[in-house]
Amino acid sequence: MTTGTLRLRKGSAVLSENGSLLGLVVLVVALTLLSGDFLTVTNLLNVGVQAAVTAILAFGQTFVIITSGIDLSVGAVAALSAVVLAWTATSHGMPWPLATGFALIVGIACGLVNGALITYGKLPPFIATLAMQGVARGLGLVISQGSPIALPDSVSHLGDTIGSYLPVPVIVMIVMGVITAVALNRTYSGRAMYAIGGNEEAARLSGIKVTRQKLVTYALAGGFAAVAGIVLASRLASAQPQAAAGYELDAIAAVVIGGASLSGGKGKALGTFVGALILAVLRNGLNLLSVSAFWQQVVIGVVIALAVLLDTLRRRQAR
Amino acid sequence: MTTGTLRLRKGSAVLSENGSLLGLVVLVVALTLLSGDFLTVTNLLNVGVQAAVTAILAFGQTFVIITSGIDLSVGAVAALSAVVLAWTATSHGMPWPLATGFALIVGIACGLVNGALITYGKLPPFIATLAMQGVARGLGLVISQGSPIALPDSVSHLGDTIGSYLPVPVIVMIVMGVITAVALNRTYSGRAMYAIGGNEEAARLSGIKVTRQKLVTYALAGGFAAVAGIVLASRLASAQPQAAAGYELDAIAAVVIGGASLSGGKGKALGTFVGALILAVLRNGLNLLSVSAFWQQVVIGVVIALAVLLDTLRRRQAR
Amino acid sequence: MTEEILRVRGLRKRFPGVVALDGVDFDLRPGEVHVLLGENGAGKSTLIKMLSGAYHPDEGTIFVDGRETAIRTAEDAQRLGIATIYQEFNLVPQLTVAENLMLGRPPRRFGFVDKKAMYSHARELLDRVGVDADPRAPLESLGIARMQMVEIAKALGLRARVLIMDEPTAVLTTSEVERLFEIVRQLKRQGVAIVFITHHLEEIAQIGDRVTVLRDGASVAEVPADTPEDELVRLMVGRSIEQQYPRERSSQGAPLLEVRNLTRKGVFEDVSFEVRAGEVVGLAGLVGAGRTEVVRAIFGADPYDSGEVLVDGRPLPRGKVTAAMEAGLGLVPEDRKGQGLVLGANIRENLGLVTMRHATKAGFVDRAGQAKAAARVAEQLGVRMSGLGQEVRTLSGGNQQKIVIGKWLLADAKVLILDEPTRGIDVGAKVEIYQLINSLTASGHAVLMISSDLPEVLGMSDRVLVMARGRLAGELGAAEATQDSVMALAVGELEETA
Amino acid sequence: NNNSGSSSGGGGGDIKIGLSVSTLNNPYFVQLRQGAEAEAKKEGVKITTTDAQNDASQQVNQVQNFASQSMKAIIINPVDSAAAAPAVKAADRSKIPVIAADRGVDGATVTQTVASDNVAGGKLAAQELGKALGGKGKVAVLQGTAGTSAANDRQKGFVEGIKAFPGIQVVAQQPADFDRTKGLDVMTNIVQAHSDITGVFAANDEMALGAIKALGAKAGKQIKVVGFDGTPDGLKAIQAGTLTADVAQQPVLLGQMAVQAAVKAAKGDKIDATVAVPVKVATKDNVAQFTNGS
Ligand SMILES: Nc1ncnc2c1ncn2[C@@H]1O[C@H](COP(=O)(O)OP(=O)(O)OP(=O)(O)O)[C@@H](O)[C@H]1O
Ligand SMILES: Nc1ncnc2c1ncn2[C@@H]1O[C@H](COP(=O)(O)OP(=O)(O)OP(=O)(O)O)[C@@H](O)[C@H]1O
Ligand SMILES: [Mg+2]
Ligand SMILES: [Mg+2]
Repeated sequence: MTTGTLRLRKGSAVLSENGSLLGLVVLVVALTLLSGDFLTVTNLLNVGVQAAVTAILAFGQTFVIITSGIDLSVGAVAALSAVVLAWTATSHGMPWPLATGFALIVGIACGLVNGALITYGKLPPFIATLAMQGVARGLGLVISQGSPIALPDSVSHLGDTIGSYLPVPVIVMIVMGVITAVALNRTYSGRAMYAIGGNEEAARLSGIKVTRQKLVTYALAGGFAAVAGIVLASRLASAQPQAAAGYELDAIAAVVIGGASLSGGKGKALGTFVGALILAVLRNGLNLLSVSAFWQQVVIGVVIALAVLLDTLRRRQAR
Repeated sequence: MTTGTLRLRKGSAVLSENGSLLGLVVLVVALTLLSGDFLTVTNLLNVGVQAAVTAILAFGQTFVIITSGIDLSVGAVAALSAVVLAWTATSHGMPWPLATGFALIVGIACGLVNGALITYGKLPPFIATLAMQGVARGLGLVISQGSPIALPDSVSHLGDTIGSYLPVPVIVMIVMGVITAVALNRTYSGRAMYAIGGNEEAARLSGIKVTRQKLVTYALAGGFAAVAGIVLASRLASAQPQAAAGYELDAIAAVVIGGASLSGGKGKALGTFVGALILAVLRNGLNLLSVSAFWQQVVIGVVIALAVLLDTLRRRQAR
Repeated sequence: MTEEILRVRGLRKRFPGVVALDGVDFDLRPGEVHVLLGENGAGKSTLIKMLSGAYHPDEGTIFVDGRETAIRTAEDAQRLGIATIYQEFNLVPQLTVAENLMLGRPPRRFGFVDKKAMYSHARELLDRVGVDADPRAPLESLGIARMQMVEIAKALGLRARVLIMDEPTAVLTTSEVERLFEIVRQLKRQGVAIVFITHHLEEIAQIGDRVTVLRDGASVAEVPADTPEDELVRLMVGRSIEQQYPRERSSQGAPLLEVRNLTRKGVFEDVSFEVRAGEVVGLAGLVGAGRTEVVRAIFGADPYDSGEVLVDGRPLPRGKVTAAMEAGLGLVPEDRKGQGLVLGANIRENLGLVTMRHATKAGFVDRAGQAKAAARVAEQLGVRMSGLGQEVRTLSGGNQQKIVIGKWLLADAKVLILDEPTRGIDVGAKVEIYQLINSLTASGHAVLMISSDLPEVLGMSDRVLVMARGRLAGELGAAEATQDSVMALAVGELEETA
Repeated sequence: NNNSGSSSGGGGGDIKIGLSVSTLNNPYFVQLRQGAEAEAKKEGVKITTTDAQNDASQQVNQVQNFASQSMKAIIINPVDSAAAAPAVKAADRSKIPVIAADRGVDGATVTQTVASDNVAGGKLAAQELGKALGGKGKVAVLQGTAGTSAANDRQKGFVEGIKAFPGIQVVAQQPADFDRTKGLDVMTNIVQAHSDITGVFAANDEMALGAIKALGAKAGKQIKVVGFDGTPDGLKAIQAGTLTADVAQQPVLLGQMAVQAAVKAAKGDKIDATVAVPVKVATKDNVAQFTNGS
């Protein structure tokens, strides 16, 4: 076997293991042909930046979905964390590293409450996190009095670009993605999440502390949401209580497009990343192609369905 | 055993079988104590009318969730059906029964497309119906050019009240609820849905035509969404392309609060009805109590969690 | 000779990585019981799944009543009069027993499901197989054995011409097996053709007429059912097995597991016993006697109301699996699909599940070590697989069972509790497992074994505890324990209270 | 692509303009878009409209994408004034002129702001309602989506304006999310608790129309309703007498003026930093002039 075919094999293995990578490739090729503005360095960086927040939320969501849960609160928690950051840093004059840490803690705390409601309270994840969505969104509004709070410059640099080709949001996204991949593949908790999502009873009888691992899972989702919120706010240089509304659906969609199943036990960081990129490329492309606003939603719907369809068709042929 | 205790037993059986009925009772008692305006005939009728659209959507969603699916498109399909109704009845001068029938067909067709994507296309329900959400919402906007279309009077009577105590939306809601209950309990398709949601492979190997039954399921959800859309539009006497945005989450929440599980095989019409009532009562009560805008979301979140928690606690004690 | 009702020629079926069937011939006549015999993974279940419309053959033909027929769906099979009892139950846990019995074909009146008729028909079916379950109870409230009886009753309800039974006796105790055989004989008289799969060789002579032996996906022999067991084993495994129960007694030490007055109201009461180092204790009893419930409580999987569990003299907290594991307990559960395996994960992951925590350094799992350990155990148990990366879902039933046992072998538990450990495992592999039990006790560990396979309990235990109706009915030393003495205890109390 | 900023005078040539609308979830902005697109057609320039769906960060993305497409000018209708700044800065870096429409941009300079003032509009609404009620009575307020700048500003203006009428008491303020259905439900509920209200201020026409539906025959008679935006449906309600007054923002005009400014800026012409689109109050007396206008 030559190294060429070996590489080819590896390539197709990567393709087949990561959800809709093929869909993404087709999408990128199509957009390159359709719009001269698409395949430029600046535009691709833009896509990266535009994918960042969804991708970070989706990485956190990946943990949850692997355990066969769902977290509807991530968008609201992101907004709340950002508001807390801006509020403590401006109104209370906290130095920014402290304020950032505080915002992270708020995110993690929200996640822990989700986890506690689900494990100790035996609430279905859908209900527990829907309730948290309301609570976090409401608290964000209460704290900010409904108005955006400007971020101190020190923090908003997080939204900047280092040099001319290193946007900080993209760096953060990649770091969070690597953390997710390593956590899922290599750590005890990560492997435990797959086992719990695959068969919770078998996991429990194998000595996995299901309650504790679920708390970890939701805390991670909350923490990732806080990071996403901070990135979002720093991009806008202001913390918006209504930011990231509905992003939970995008995040879940990214995870599922990436090959995870809502019934648990399946999912990968790379797949989620591909899912988030598909969404971002799609939105970017529709803007570049000047598709009319009303038709955009139709096109997004059709393309998402096609991208995933491509994946299932490929799988069926592979048999 | 006296008939008294027998009745008591029956009562508690009804309580225990129907999700968060206890939560609803507690909520009603609390609101009656807190606000003198709550427990009046007119207000209760208002609550009924306000619950109607969510409840009808949720009834349709119940079928889907029982088969362990999810339908994120119901809100958008409701809006599309309403727009189609208004558009054909006004711009094209169709007589209203025909236009209504046409709107229903559009809803059912959307459902069938969902079903086909899920069964033949093997898309996860989350993705298929998310795609349909975009498509239906977009088509509604395209048809209406983004502006509301006034409904002819003949149709908008559907939103009226017959006499002084019979609001048509409530009647429609009850009829749809009864249809749901009978369909789920007594028809072949209904029982097949439980079997598919509980163990799809077993259902298939027992000779149930899983593909056909899933098509029926999503078609029902689409048809119910169309009915909900028509009721909604007739209440407003106008079809809004952006109406019912986000109602799918309310509908799913109502079903889950009502005791169904997103992993399938469980769910009841009465439970769903209770779930929808809890949401409507809660929103009504917050308005009556003049809770501030910022705090409303917090309160809604907390109360939903508590209502379902009450149910799980009761169940645990019952053991 | 009667006309063949079913004829199979040259059937082939390939899965990614394995050839499950490699040219199988098989035929079936009305009124006969045709036994399918073969090692785990030989292709028995795959063969019958192609007769029931669950799988489609890649090559080969199926003749029904002499005519070439394609069986594409379960419905096709039903129409042809073929009913199947699958090895892995095909039941819906959330639905009632009655609905499961009539899954996909509920009685209807005026187009609506007639629940009254459904319950009364369900009652009849349950009575026929002798199960006292409430037709209105949710299926998930039944134990694994009663689920098996429901699965049997469900197939009987189809009034088929061909009844396929894939290891129906794997989880049944002697009395239920007797009942089942009674029904089978009755069906035979009515001319029903029966395909019967079992790993209990003694059942073959009792009930069978002909035996087809499968090896590596091919039919290697067709012999009469009264062929001696040794010969059957040789045909199936390719070698003969000297000793079916190779128990080597080891010297007994201090008590490792002590159970005192364990009670859970309405389930089991006042259960006390101990298991010593180097000892194999068998736990026998009828289905529903409460054996599984007791060991689950001991292991912390379920709560209990009163009593005490001590390991190595130290009491265990109630309802904490991890504490029980730390103390040195291990449990191989009876329901491999529901409690033992993560079906969507691969063999390596499943084998490593129990030991993963101790093999974690700084939060990171030692994946290379896990693979090495898993490979060793898989080899030891002779798991038939395409590689450690194969999804457990796609393993044959017996091989899945080996994985459940294997993950606990890796854990090196001081007291290993085995609940129906050899369910669905072929004779050759059983002996391997018994050897492993021997080496465990030889190194000072202890084993508590529940089994509904009485010869196995008698052959492997140093001491037999018998449970009846949630109580310990008695204890028998290896010398006094016989089929009759055990059954007397198991049934005795039943008759007293009745 | 080498004629950037060159050609001046005459028709639009191949000028491309990007328009990012805060949301098309609201007829008001749909009209703004219509005005803009009609004007673009008239001037012979290409215009691309995107819908930010009330999401500030999506809007930033869209403006970035406009920059990638080398638009000659960008019109932004900010979701939020503060959050639009980074987007505007990004466009600045690419030397693309930005016109802010309907709302200003805080924290960055735009070439021109074409706006009608929401705070002033809120005040105007309070005045109209005060007048209609003769300076006394109990009123209810239907607020927009909590946390959006339109909701905040209109609320602020209204609260300030109503202070001028000490006889008027605000008895209920509830959010109805700029949505007609919610307006209907929330108004129904408010009337249950406060059956004695005589006035309603709804922060947009959609909610006002929902409220009118809830009030039934009382609307415009026992209970005066004041709306905001001046959408076609709102103006129809004025004609019907159910809506007492409507703070009309003339979105079509606003869209037209924004495009005119954008075209001028693209050609390199000097333009004013701010242009105010007059906010007018539509009542039964003058409604005809609005309906003819659009
Ligand atoms: N869906 C599948 N995908 C891949 N391989 C499969 C699948 N189903 C069965 N196999 C493989 O086919 C072979 C035959 O399996 P089968 O279940 O027929 O064995 P069996 O004779 O019934 O064994 P047992 O006695 O353990 O039940 C096994 O190697 C198994 O791993
Ligand atoms: N489930 C598991 N997950 C991860 N690592 C495991 C698992 N089980 C065992 N290991 C690792 O495998 C290594 C070898 O374990 P094993 O029980 O085979 O001991 P050993 O006799 O030293 O093995 P070997 O002879 O293969 O070196 C252990 O050091 C442990 O880190
Ligand atoms: Mg088998
Ligand atoms: Mg048992």
